[in-house]
Amino acid sequence: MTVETLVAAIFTIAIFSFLYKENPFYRAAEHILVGVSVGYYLVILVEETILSKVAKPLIYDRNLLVIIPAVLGLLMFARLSRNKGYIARIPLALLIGAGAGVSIPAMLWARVLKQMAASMLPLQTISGIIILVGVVSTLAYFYFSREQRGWFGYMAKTGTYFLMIFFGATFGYTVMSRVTLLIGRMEFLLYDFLGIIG
Amino acid sequence: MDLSRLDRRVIFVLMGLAVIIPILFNITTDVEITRDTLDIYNEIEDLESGEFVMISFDFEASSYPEMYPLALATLNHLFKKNLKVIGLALFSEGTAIGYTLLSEVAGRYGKQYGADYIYLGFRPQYVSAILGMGESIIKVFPEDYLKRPVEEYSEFSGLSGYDDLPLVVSIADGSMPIHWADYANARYQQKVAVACAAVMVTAFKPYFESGQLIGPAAGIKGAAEYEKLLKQRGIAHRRLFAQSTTHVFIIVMVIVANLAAFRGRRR
Amino acid sequence: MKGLIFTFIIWERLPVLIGTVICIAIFFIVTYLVKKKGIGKIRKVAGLAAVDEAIGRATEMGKPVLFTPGWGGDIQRPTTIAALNILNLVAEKTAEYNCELIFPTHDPVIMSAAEETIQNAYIHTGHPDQFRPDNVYYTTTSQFGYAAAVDGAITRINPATVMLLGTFEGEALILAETANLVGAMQIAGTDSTIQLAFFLVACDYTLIGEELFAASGYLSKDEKIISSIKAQDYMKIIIVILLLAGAVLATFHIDTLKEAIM
Amino acid sequence: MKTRLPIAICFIFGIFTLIQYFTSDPTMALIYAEILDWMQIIFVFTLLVGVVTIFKIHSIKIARQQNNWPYSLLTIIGIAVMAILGFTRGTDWGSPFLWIFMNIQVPMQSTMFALLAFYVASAAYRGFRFRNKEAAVLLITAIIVMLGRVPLGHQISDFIPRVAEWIIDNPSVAAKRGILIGIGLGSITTALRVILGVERSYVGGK
Repeated sequence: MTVETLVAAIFTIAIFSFLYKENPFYRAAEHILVGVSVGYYLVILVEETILSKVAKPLIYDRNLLVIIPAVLGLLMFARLSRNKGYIARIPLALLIGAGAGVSIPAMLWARVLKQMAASMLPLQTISGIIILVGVVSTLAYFYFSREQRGWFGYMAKTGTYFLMIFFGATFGYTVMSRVTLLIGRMEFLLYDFLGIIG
Repeated sequence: MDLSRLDRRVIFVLMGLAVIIPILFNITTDVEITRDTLDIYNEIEDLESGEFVMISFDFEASSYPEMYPLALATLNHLFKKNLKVIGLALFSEGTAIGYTLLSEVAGRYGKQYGADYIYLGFRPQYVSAILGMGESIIKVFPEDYLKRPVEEYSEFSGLSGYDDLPLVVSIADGSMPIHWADYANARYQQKVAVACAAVMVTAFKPYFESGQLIGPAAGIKGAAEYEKLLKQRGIAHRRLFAQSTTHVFIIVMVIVANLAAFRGRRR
Repeated sequence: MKGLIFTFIIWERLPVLIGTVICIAIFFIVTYLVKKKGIGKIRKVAGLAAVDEAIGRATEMGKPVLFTPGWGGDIQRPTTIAALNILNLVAEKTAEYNCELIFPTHDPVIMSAAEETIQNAYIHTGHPDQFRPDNVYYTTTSQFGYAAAVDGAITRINPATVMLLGTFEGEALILAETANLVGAMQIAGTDSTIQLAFFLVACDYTLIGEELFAASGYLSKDEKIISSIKAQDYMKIIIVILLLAGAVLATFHIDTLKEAIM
Repeated sequence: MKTRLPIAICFIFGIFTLIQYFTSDPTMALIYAEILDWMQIIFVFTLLVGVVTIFKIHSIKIARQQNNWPYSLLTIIGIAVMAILGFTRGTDWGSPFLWIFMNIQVPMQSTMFALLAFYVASAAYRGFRFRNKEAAVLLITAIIVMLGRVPLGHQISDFIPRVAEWIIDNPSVAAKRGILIGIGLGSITTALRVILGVERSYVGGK
């Protein structure tokens, strides 16, 4: 067994121990995980972004334009101060504003128009009818200007059933994913760590 | 014994056994190939050797066990077809994993870094990264993961935007393919093929049905199907038996719980 | 001039442009109507009363309320904004009842926005001294680092109520089950459709998708949010009419409408 | 000033990026690409602020020797070790940075995720009941899909995977489309509120 396997196995078991109950072993692993992941993030961010997109263009290419976002970025640190926090709203506003601007056409095209067009199917087929009824009744469920009574109540109720089918199918698929992950970890413990050759 | 109030630790132990015992038997099962997996396979199969293809490692370290067989199968296909592979990551944790996987598989096919493939590394803020690459890939990634200017690699220095990429493949455990669809496909009509965690299938399905995304090869079954198409049976095939038994175990648990609750009510 | 405009616009994007203009128009008209004509009534979302009940319960038990917006959302996401709107109301209630409110998050920007929100709510209700900035904290950006940290927090502080409102991914069920383990009441709400399946099974109350947005409007009676919900409702009517027309036309092999939209 | 300036900035950048989508003007495209770059750079700084915050929280805990402070020490050591190794010894193949990532962080995170399999079992046992018709629909669909997506379902009957596929391609897609359209509209109106300065929660306003 290699050192790698031993280290990985110890931490794997520490996390699994949470299933029995919260314990010092898990708590230590939890805090190490938080620390290591923050450290990883810090290094990747500085190397991949600050160095390559701010420092190098500034030093080698004399690209003065990058000073603007860098200064705006530094303004974020105002958050750490008790009473100057509002300064950080300036870079935040740029992020949020530009983010909102690009999202409007993107959402409209990809989530609304494209999905509408894909739902306009000939009604001779069963799937054409089901898709239309499903989309319309689900939209009815999420219509808030009217109480769900009478004919509208029936429509919204139909929507609920479609939603439940969707959630059920999702549940099934998710079980599949989670089980795969567990099998992966168990294979590691059984094959690599304990050396039981299957 | 009141089965409807079973201690959850008992369930945990049973669940553990339901996974461990079948693994010990090491039985390999066969799979039927589905249309979804065939879609992504054919899309890659139809590319000409020497064409560029971008592969984005859009997953976190946590879903490594599920994503590993999928990434392996797709990478095997890309290198087998002699495509020029451009790797990148839109999740920070995918960065190191993507680089490790890419180097590992490229090595098996005797591919050279810089000539046959490059790894661009990671960019945060995926929306602006995806949109930015539509304008210029080199502007978003002036340097690769190894800190060398991308322009120094003669094979890749001519890259502009998505026009040069017949296909982007997103290996994803979360909703990143939706962002690829919402931004790269919506704005630049970029073709995006997806290999994803099983959990995402129902969420992505409308995008596949409407043609905004291609595929998906999903989960361990998708990986096994892909292995079968490539005629390289591997890790995904091996895991399918334990997968089946555990699904059955959960279904049995649900039935037992319902029967117990029903009996409790009648009393 | 005419030629200039002609080359200035990307014509393939015309349907999106028309759609955007319609959305903006509806948005303004509805905002006006809500303000002037008072049409701002929306139906009650099931499970909303639970928020009040949950905070009352926590106060009675003398235990804290834990509110977390999940992993995967950032500040510009509508879900996060809706969650912060609800957080504002929750904070006002906890301030009134003198109940401890804990808010861990994976995103530093959300952390600072939440800190402002909670602090303002405490000042607003006249209890600025009860606000504890240490209770609003950043864990780590890593998904399961965050999950491990919040899980640890739930088992250690033993809250009476756990509110999981925002954008959730894989960590959702871990948090919901751990909350159940310590006997906390769970109120969940998200637009992450995959996690909804689990919230529905594991939590006491679940707000589904857009209900989260509506809830923040219903609770706060805030005109700006109600106008948004109303505007969305009118857009839905248009969409349904187009869908029906499109399907009928497609039945007779006329795909003009469909192609016009794409 | 404290709220007006941010709202003005938000409006300018929002309107610009919105209009730019519809135009083919090359100058606007250049500015747009630059803005995208700025967003990435600013975003990185927000994360740095987060790192500083977490460092601060744990340092305070250690300094005041609060409850469980030795655990905070582990977090600080974790950050420091990764940062020092990453910055001095690089992140390439074979570096200690990558070693810790692959052998400590990856196994722990994937195990954390694998815990979900256990929680799925306990949640299913506890909450998956035939309480009403809706719950029954959810439950039955879940079982069909669980069986249909493994080879076993196929071995029992060809019918199961076919039904599973039909469900996913039809009623499930329909519901998801409804949700997508709804959320799309929600996002659009929220974005409009943000650009127009009506939504001010991020500046701490109402």
